[in-house]
Amino acid sequence: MQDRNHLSHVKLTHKAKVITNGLLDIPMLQLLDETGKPTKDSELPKIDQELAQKILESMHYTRLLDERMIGAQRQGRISFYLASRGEEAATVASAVALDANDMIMSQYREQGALVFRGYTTQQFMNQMFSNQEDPNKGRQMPIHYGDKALNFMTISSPLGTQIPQASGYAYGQKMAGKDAITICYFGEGAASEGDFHAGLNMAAVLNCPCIFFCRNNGYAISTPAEEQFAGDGIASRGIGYGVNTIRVDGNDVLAVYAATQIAREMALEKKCPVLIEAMTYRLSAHSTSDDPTGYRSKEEEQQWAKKDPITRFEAWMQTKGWLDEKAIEAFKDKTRADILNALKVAEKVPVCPIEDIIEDVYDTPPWHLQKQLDELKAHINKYPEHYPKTANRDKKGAN
Amino acid sequence: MQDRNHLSHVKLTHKAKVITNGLLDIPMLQLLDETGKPTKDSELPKIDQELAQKILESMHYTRLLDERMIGAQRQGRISFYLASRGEEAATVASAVALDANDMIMSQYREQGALVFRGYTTQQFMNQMFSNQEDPNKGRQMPIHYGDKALNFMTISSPLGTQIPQASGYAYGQKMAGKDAITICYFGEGAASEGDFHAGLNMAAVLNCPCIFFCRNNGYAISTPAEEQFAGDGIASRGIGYGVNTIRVDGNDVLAVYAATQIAREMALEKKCPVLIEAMTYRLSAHSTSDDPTGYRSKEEEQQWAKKDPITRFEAWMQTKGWLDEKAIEAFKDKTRADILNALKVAEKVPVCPIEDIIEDVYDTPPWHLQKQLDELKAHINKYPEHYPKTANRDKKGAN
Amino acid sequence: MAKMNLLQAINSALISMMEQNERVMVFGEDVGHFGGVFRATSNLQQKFGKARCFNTPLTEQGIIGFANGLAAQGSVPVAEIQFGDYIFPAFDQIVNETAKWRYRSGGQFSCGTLTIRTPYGGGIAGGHYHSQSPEAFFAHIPGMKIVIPRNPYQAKGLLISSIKDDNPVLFMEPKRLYRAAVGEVPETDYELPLGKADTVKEGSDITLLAWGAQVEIVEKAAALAEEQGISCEIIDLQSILPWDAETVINSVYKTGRLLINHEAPLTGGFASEIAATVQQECFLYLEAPIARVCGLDTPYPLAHEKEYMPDHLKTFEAIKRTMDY
Amino acid sequence: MAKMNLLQAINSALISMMEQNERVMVFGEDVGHFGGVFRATSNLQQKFGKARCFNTPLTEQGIIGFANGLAAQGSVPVAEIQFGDYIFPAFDQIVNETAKWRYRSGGQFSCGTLTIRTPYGGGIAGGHYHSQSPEAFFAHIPGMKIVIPRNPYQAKGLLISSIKDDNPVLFMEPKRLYRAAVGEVPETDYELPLGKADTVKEGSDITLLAWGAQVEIVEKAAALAEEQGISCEIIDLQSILPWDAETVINSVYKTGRLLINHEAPLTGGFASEIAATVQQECFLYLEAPIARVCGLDTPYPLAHEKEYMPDHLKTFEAIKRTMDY
Ligand SMILES: Cc1ncc(C[n+]2csc(CCOP(=O)(O)OP(=O)(O)O)c2C)c(N)n1
Ligand SMILES: Cc1ncc(C[n+]2csc(CCOP(=O)(O)OP(=O)(O)O)c2C)c(N)n1
Ligand SMILES: [Mg+2]
Ligand SMILES: [Mg+2]
Repeated sequence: MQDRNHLSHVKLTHKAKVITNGLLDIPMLQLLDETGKPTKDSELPKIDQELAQKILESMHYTRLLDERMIGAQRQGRISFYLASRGEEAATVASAVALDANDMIMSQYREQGALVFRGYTTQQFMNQMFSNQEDPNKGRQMPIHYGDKALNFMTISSPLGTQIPQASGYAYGQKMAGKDAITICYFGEGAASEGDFHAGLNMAAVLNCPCIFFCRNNGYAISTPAEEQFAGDGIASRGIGYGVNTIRVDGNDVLAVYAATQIAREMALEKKCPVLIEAMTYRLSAHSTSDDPTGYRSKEEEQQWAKKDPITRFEAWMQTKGWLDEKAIEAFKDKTRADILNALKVAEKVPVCPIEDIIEDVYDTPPWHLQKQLDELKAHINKYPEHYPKTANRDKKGAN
Repeated sequence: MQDRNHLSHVKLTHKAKVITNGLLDIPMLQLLDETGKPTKDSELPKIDQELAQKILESMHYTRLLDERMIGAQRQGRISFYLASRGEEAATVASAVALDANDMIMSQYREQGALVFRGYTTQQFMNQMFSNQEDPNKGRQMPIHYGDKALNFMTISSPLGTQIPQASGYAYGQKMAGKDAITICYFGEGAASEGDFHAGLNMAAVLNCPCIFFCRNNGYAISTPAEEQFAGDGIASRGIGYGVNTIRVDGNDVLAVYAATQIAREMALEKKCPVLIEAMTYRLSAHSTSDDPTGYRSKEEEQQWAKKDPITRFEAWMQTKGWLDEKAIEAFKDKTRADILNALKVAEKVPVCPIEDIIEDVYDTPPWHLQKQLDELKAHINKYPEHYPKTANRDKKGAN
Repeated sequence: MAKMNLLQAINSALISMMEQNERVMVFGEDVGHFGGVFRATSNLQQKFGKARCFNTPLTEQGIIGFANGLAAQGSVPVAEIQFGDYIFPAFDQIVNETAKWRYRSGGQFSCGTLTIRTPYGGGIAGGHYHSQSPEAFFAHIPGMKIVIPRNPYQAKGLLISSIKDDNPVLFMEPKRLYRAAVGEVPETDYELPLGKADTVKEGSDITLLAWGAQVEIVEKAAALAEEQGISCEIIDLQSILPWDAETVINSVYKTGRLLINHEAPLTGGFASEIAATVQQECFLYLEAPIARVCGLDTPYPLAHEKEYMPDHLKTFEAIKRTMDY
Repeated sequence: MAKMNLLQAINSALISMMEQNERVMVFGEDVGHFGGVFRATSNLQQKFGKARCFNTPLTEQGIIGFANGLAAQGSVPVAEIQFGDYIFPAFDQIVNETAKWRYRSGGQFSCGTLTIRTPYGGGIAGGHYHSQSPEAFFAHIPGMKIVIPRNPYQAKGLLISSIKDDNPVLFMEPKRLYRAAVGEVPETDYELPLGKADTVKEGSDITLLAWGAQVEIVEKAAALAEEQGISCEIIDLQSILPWDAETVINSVYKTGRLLINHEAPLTGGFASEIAATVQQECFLYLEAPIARVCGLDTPYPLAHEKEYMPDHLKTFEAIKRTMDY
């Protein structure tokens, strides 16, 4: 039996001194300053024009999608939307550093990562219109994407739950000998959940190759960060768990990319978790159900709008001679048109047929669900006009 | 509206550097070395002979109680016991620094604090025999003490639950303008629960005057600390929450006393939480249901037995000329006799009468509980020989 | 009297209680300055200060843990869980702590002053994470009280009673009625009794039992039935735990038939407890099996919400089946 | 065949599964080197290594969260919760995650490979934190399966089936039988079907239904009843969700009477679902109300454990009352 001593690493002191706040200053990695100039001595990650272009397009695409869908929600075409304006660098550039085999477990504001992975406009629309083409079968509110082919785990609303799950997923990847890691995104608000604590601690103890990527965007709905925690953000907690930690400027594409690359390499090679805290700001409302004028000033928003990640990255691309403004405008126009098109297609696709209501609760529907479906179908047949979405359809869903 | 900036305190860096383990070395306060000599330059807390004597007696009493009750459990007189051998300094000396009005919310291994507060031998016994004299009415397994008069919250088995509760209790004390704080004890194992995270973070954000006292005794049942966390113990987590933190040698009466005094003063004056991590070792089995030979070596136990907190404190008292060995022996003899006496008394006191079975579920029993009691009583009357503890008794409980 | 919607009635109850008793504190996610995502706590922080109405960090287990301690200390916490769907991280604090605190301490300590408020229920295109009706989970916890209002008048009176009651109360608010239900509400204080059902309408052929937002569904079904000459007695249970078995049983003695409607899935829903009790107590009076019109045994669907709902048509059909048995 | 107690049967099932499928992993508090506080996982770490059988930090929500992720990844986690009383911190991960994972992803992902093992039940002087029978809480969660064995033979066969089943299963072990129940168990693999009840004894006057450790209680009661000429049919439900209504209903068609016994509190216990369903399906066959012999609606008492228990005498009396109705 191994002799253990949980004291062996501890140094002694003989003066009572309370460790008060501020002991630890965790600096923030910034590679491009707010004007897009590389910061002094900074070593930029390797990136070619093509990749830079793809990153920029992904960010623009994300923002255009957000704008259009906020509009669609206002028009009553979809029930809900949640934008990521201001956080596009954090979500896109982190995804850039990943391998396609890495699993993404996101919170809900990481559409940028999904865009970069190649989720199509039509897929976005099918999900948001809960139609039968959505691979999640229209079962979730808009923005709860999920796609097995892209290794993007279906999003779940309860906050923080994906954090210990990511640890488990990563452990499974390690055990299966996969050359892949898991990245887990969450907000600084979700990091208050008990599941955060469990997930990070377990990942540290059980050596799970996982990146915990916190978007600290200053707010959880109306609750400002200072009412969420009193410590030095989320990064300082990493230290508590013995988890390798980096804090990064979340509005700096290159810094996010570099940090995530380092984290991925470390996670994969050392089979360990890495925590990244990306400092950013939620420029949009929390969601279409929210109105931020109730809890923050326009001035504050404007302060942050100046740090816009897209503008900053464009400025840098400009210095590299890589920015083709015309091409960007063309891309944006095409994207707008594509989105509108796909939207129009998606809103005409019917929802799943009624048989689907009992599917996927279990691998196969047990007797009681079958019975409930039979009763339901008989009822719908009796009152077809009251259930227009599902009445009088063949199994394929054609009305 | 206040303008907020969750970045304003953050310094910049331009070199990607992962903060890896070991950044933070939280030293351990020790005032007496293992032989009982004051460590170099150490400033001892004020303590007179009378108080020292009371502390020593409380520690001895605790250990004798533990020994006797382990015996009683082996004899089948009680169902369960849980000893604190080796941790008496941590639990007694921390209680010494408190005011009688401070609320104690303990885990279960803090009988030392209760002894110091003045819980009587008969009270201990009544609880452990679940008899009707127990103020908890015999409703809980042995060692789940609770006493309103002594401001000692009734113990609950689910681990970690008392941690956010302590934050709430302390907040209530502050709001009621009380000159009192709450101390919350827990093990390093319980600190893995999500409730720990919630409790410390909330206390920090909501400025709760509360001491979080972690007994890091190296084990959670069979699970060694290194399978519990990968960071620098529990203390390093305090930093993450922005909670003032002290690590202390839990086997050093004077260091625990000093640290808790400082913590109490800080909590009360600044209305803030303080985390104390007391490094100690569970010399006993986890409980009478446990056998540590299955997971640790005798050698390891012997290593730690050498750090015995009672021996160390006696050695220091000796140097002060305060140790009266004869008096101590007399105290121990008397204590043993008292315990045996009280035990014999307690085991003859009946359990609460059957009417009690529905009490305290609500403030007054609702109709359905009254009905269930009536049916139960009728049933017991029909088969009195099968329910000997409750049949044929008057309401007072006399058989 | 003033015209209020359900949210305003709740807000009015909270203001009354905070004015009357300085130990009353209101907290939860976003309840502070912002007034809660549904605005039930509007202006409370402005009126009573940040110490008595405050945002918490985003942790339901922490909110209830904190509230339990605060209640045990003698304060009067009114904790909000933002959605009923998110109450589960606090389940341990509720089952093992809130509900057992008084019992385990022999009555020395308790969480009796605690009230937990949470919106629940579907019909708002919320899918399975913004539509659940979790009352049955809590109905199996001795020590809890569970209260559900169906309109603004009840909401204010029952919430005041819940806060004053010396037992922990889970107060569940039918969120699809938050703004839809409007009615006259006294501006002054009043209490409605906990543990009592409300007979909404008398009738002789069948008893229809529901609570919260489903009461209006059974009312609609009853209207259809009445057209066919079926006389329905409608009972709003109001309190799920302890529940008013006496009123229900007496009604069934009279009508000989019972239908229970709830939105939560059928299996293990609270209708099962009512049916089990009533078949026991009214065995010789029942002229047909007790009918349960409930949600399906699936997560709450999004696209098929309308089909999933135990709506007035399903209820009407079940009434007819029960009459024709 | 070998003589095994219930713990050994579980251990044997785990060994078989770990041998057969290297993706099977066993973890929880103290399950590693020590083999668990009840020793159900003895020697697994020694046999299969620390990567496949390991201690976790002390966090039930973490254990199930981790297990959910591991299952979604395609591994086969068998997670232990040390006591059923401590499963509640994981309630959110179970209700909102485990059970809804497949559904919400349209079948793209699932936690189907997950099995959660936990000891439950009283009769061991454990008081309210070491005696609870929480099955009814989980029975209200579409997407879960719940299985409870009553003896070593069942335990091994049902556990193997649970691990192989492509749905998340909560496997509840009656801890007072861990060492008390001893029987012949095949050393090789075998499966027993999930969702099926086991008719322990045929009879004609009344159907007695129970599960887990309570089956032997109703057997004792049946023996007393038989002395008085009452012929009892005894059914062990085995699976709580989905439950085998058909077997129960067919039995009640025959006997015309039903008694359900469980240890959990009466209100909202799973007996209520069974009673509600059976009164519906067997209305014209029932000769007496369905009887429920259950725990009281209180926390599980310590000093009054004997009085609280739905024991053979209470069951016997209820049989007589049902016969005499
Ligand atoms: C368990 C749980 N509690 C509450 C909510 C309601 N809710 C949705 S988003 C949100 C705020 C999350 O803030 P943060 O984690 O910082 O992410 P951000 O929105 O800033 O990206 C809240 C409270 C939820 N979804 N889940
Ligand atoms: C929520 C919960 N999970 C599991 C248990 C079972 N259990 C009782 S004590 C214990 C170990 C606690 O270790 P620690 O917190 O380090 O305290 P120590 O026993 O070392 O004093 C465990 C797992 C419990 N009581 N509550
Ligand atoms: Mg945020
Ligand atoms: Mg410990």
